[in-house]
Amino acid sequence: MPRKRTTSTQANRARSKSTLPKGLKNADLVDYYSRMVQARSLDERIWALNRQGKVPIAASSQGHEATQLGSLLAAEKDGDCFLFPYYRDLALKVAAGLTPVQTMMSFMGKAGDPYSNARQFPLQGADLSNKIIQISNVVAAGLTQSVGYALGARMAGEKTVVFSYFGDGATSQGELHEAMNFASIHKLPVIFICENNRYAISTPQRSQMMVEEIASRAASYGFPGFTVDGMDLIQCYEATREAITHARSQGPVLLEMLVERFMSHTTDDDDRRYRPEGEVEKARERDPVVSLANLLINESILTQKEIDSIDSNALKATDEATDLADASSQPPESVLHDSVYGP
Amino acid sequence: MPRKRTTSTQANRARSKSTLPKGLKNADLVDYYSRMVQARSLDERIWALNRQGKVPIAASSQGHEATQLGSLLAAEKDGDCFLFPYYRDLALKVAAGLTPVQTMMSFMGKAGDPYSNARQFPLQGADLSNKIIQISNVVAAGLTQSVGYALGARMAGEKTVVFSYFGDGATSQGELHEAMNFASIHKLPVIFICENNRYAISTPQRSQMMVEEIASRAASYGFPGFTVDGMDLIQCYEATREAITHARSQGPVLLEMLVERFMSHTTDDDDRRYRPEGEVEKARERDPVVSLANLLINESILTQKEIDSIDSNALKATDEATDLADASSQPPESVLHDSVYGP
Amino acid sequence: MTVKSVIEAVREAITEEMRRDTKVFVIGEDVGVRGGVFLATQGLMEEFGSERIIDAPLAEASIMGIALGAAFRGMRPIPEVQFSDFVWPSVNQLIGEAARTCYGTNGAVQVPMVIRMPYGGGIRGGLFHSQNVETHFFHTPGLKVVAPSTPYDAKGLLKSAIRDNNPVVFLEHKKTYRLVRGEVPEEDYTLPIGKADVKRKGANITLVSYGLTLHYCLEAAETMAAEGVDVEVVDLRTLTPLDTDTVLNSVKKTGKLAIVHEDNITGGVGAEIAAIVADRAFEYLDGPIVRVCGPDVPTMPFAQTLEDAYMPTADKISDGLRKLAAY
Amino acid sequence: MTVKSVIEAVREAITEEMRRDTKVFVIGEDVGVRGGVFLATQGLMEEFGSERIIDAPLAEASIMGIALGAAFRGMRPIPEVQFSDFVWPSVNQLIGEAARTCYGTNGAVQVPMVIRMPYGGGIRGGLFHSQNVETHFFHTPGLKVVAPSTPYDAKGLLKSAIRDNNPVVFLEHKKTYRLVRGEVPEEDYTLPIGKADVKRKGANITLVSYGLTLHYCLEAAETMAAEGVDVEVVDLRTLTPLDTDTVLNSVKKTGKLAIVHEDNITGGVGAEIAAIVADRAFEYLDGPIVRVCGPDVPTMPFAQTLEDAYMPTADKISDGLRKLAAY
Ligand SMILES: Cc1ncc(C[n+]2csc(CCOP(=O)(O)OP(=O)(O)O)c2C)c(N)n1
Ligand SMILES: Cc1ncc(C[n+]2csc(CCOP(=O)(O)OP(=O)(O)O)c2C)c(N)n1
Ligand SMILES: [Mg+2]
Ligand SMILES: [Mg+2]
Repeated sequence: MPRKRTTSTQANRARSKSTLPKGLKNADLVDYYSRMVQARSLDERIWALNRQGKVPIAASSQGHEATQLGSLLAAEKDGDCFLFPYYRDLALKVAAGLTPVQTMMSFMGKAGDPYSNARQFPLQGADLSNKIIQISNVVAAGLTQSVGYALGARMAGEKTVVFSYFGDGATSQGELHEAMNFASIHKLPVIFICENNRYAISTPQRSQMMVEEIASRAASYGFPGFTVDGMDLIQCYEATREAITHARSQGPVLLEMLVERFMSHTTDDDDRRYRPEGEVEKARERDPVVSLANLLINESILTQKEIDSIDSNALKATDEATDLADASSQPPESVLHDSVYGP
Repeated sequence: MPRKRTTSTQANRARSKSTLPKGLKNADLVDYYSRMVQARSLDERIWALNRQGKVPIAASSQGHEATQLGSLLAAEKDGDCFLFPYYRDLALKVAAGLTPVQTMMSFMGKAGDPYSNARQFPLQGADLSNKIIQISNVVAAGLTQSVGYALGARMAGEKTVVFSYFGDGATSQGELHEAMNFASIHKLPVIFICENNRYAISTPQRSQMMVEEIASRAASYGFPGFTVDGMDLIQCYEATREAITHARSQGPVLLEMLVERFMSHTTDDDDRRYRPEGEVEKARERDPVVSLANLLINESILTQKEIDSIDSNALKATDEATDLADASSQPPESVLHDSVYGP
Repeated sequence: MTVKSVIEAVREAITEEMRRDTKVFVIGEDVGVRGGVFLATQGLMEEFGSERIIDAPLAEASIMGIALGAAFRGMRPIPEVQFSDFVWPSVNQLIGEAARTCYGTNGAVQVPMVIRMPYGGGIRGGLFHSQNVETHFFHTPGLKVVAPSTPYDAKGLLKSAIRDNNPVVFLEHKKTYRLVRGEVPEEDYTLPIGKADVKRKGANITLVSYGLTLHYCLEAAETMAAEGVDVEVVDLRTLTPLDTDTVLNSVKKTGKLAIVHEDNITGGVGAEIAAIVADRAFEYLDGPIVRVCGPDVPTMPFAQTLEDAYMPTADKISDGLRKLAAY
Repeated sequence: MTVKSVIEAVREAITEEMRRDTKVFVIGEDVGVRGGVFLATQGLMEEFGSERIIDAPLAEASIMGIALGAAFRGMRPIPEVQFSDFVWPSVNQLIGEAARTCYGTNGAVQVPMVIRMPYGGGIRGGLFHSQNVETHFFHTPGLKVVAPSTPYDAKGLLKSAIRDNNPVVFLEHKKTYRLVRGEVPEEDYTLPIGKADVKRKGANITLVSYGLTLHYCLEAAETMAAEGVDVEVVDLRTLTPLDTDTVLNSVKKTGKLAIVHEDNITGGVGAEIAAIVADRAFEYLDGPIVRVCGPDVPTMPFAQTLEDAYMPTADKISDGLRKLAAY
């Protein structure tokens, strides 16, 4: 575990010429940069498609990518982790293996959406091939389920570590308390990952709780909590990697990842109603995509040209996926009655 | 507030020749001894009546009396407090003004039960003349309501402090988290009083949480929490008095009162299934009724003879109340449909 | 009179009642600075301040429980559930506690509280932003349940609900918010809770509905009129208390009954209406009781095709009426 | 065969299924050392250990959510809700999530989970230990709902429920636990979920019920037999899927229908049965559809007088049948 808490100001420091943390290779960073750019490109396009009336609703992960991909990277390195994301985890879901076409099908509500076959809001349901379950976008509803999944896996004799993602607003729900309490009593291998962007739609963190650090609440359950710079992929990776080790041997960990929400809450929202002017612009100075690109260049892992080529490949994939999804058909009426019950 | 936490072992010390805390008079102790004895006497009789088939169900407050009456004493001294008890607060409700006859009517399900006119389990509903509301015995359901009551009182321009009582098991409910969180955000004058008897029916505290001190959880909400010897009336009084001052000026306080459950969970339970032998006997060595009697004698406030006379008066009142309630009638069928809705 | 939308009518009702009575206050998620996600409380924070328009933490159980507790103290809270789909964490306070408060205290404690809930589908909300939840409250003695279909009814009924001393679940169909417009008087008026409204007179078939689908019923009635079938359309407006007299009188006149709602058919409000009529107007019935309702699949899929397949439309209603007319 | 009580039948079913399949486990409050407050799990901790008989913290939402999550991982959890009255804090997980899991994942994730709930009144439980909650689950597509009335049915249906791949709400009427006894085979057997059982054949009136009141119906049928009216008693046993065929066939034979349940009448299961019959067996009906059900007051007062006044008794049922017979 990170031994000391990292405050958000400290975390903003430029990372330069540092050696990569244990287990991380340059190739990983390149790989994850590609995934991050792909997710960002899809995310941006989805908003544009919403304005064109082709995507009914979207929640953006822009600004949260380092947290989502940093933790995913640790999960992939580990090889036996299972993810319970929430509705803002677009980048996580894409990076975990959802193809651009699948992503676009899900957002456009087309047949073949792997999450729910277009029964649900985009990217809700399950993507078992990528070890993801997210039944609903009811805030905090996945938390106890993720704990139960960890319990079930342990009963089955496995060592799976479960990642449970949620926002700062979700911390107000009673179910969070119950999930953390149960996980701690049974020392279940669950990593609670709070993507703290300081807003729940329009409601700021200070209207949601009286503590500054959400991580401090882990003490109520007798397990460790850490605050991490969620805009820094490598820090997120490191913290999660150590959390995995802890989780497997000693039980739950709470990681509070400090992130920034670059976009309005969803495509239905207009954050100018409630966010101070300039706040988003300022936040964008720490854009995780740009930071990672800078790191790759500063560390001489990639050239600007290589970066550009990754970026344009992503854009191309997004273009193609958009066209394919747009041309594909909606689920037929006949499936309305399918799978209300299992066999 | 008590500046240092009192552990249960410290608290067991004999109190002798000490000066009484501020605001407390000898007469208060005599008065409260009488009330405590009355409650105990009723409580014991009710269990006997259950075995005779005259009381369908009862939860006993035996062992919790010092907590319930100590906090009530502080409330009465203050004069502007409102109580949200839970189902184990028999002594609190009796001491707050319920007459022995009313108590017996409630337990026997007779017309005229002031709490619910025998619609509910004994002592559930409301006793507004004694500033008590307890809508149900659903564990933890009263917590958010008590916070809302404090909010409403503040909106009405009043300075009422609300006491919200619950058990250690209730701390596992999500609503507890939500109630405390809201109270802290709005700095509402609520005193959360946890009567920690270390059991929720058969489930011990260690299966309910991973922290030793429930009071420590107040930190999650940024307000103070204290662990108090709940078997010591004067300590409970003092802690509550200071909590009232704090609540009115700064917002919520959590008081964890360490108590002992002398009886089985309810008349339906048999604690020999799950409690270690001798545990209850040991706990009874610290009987709050005996302790208070000893204090009154040690401090030369009352003679043994006077104590005896209080005790026998209580017994007489219990006898009379039992006969009266037993002879009184049940509510007529015709009231079944009344008050489903208010006017 | 001015033509207004349902959301405007709702906002006006809240605003006017808050001016009239300082005990009235709003509590919910994002109701303050943002004015609610549907803007039902837009501008209210400015007028009434953050003490009376309370941006609550994201925790429905506490929103409901705290509103309830404030009601115990004589306040008149209007908790907002952001979408009806999110009411579940709070139903222990609503179905369990609020509904039983008056009865369980033998009338000593009243609960003057209006629980506002945007509900229903047809807005591409998918399974978790489209739910019809009315039946659960309809089946809970101690709650009143109101589900208006027009701006006029919404305003008049919401005002009555706020003045009522009981917990009233006030259901606002999301799709009607901006779609349905109508005349709303400037002056203060209320409508009685518990009175249905015959929105169209007719002689051949009684068609009962509420909320969004009421409008589809009116459309279907027009279609049927063109085919020579005269349909009487009853808008329940209030589910509890249910205005059985209006329904029974209409069926006694027409001899035929069809019921429409978006909620799942099995165990829905329509079942109760059918049961009442099959008991108390049995002699008058000239045909089977027809229900055109949401199918028994979780409300309501996201894809346009599936949402359409789910929704009782004017066409589906007309089909039902046609069969009944031919009976 | 041995004569057993309902609670014994329940305990046997759990025990046998836990022996058969190591994926089955129990989670709930006081289910372990104490063996449950009704002793449904007595002795199981000793046999299966605290890993499979989990004494959960006092928090229903987490009990349900954790069971659900374990089901996602292929386990077959049996969460116990100590009294059905305490299910409310958990319904976001049950009505909101579990019921929609299969549909919302397009069948990818199954929920093999049995939610056991002691329910119902007649045991001096007062408003918060007597509730009938079946209608809420009956009205939720994606859930199955079972409500047996006898030890034989309880055991066979509970075994089927545990082997089912869907969330099954298994309702055990508290008053039947020790009161109702009957023969239960020693050998392994299951009963099909979704099949009603004609508990008494008869020609004049169809009487439909489930759970405790089924026994009152049988009593009433005897009374009526003495008066020359031959009543057929249908025990639904399963509420979802509802065996409409058995009900319709019986009504087509008798021409008259009465429905009995303890739950509040308005919007109860009886309403749906009435609605189905009024639609699909309209031509066969020779009289109004009668319901003898709990009145619309919060279930169920504590005083003996009021509890009796609430409960549909054999006498009240006979009264209803008498009127219907005379129609
Ligand atoms: C139980 C529930 N209540 C309300 C909502 C509506 N809602 C959706 S997201 C959201 C805010 C969540 O904020 P946070 O947890 O901080 O996550 P973020 O969107 O900031 O990532 C709200 C209120 C919901 N989906 N579920
Ligand atoms: C929501 C809910 N779940 C379960 C119960 C059943 N029940 C009644 S009391 C109790 C234990 C409560 O323990 P605790 O809070 O420690 O209070 P104590 O009885 O020890 O004073 C339980 C499980 C209930 N009343 N409400
Ligand atoms: Mg947030
Ligand atoms: Mg306890």
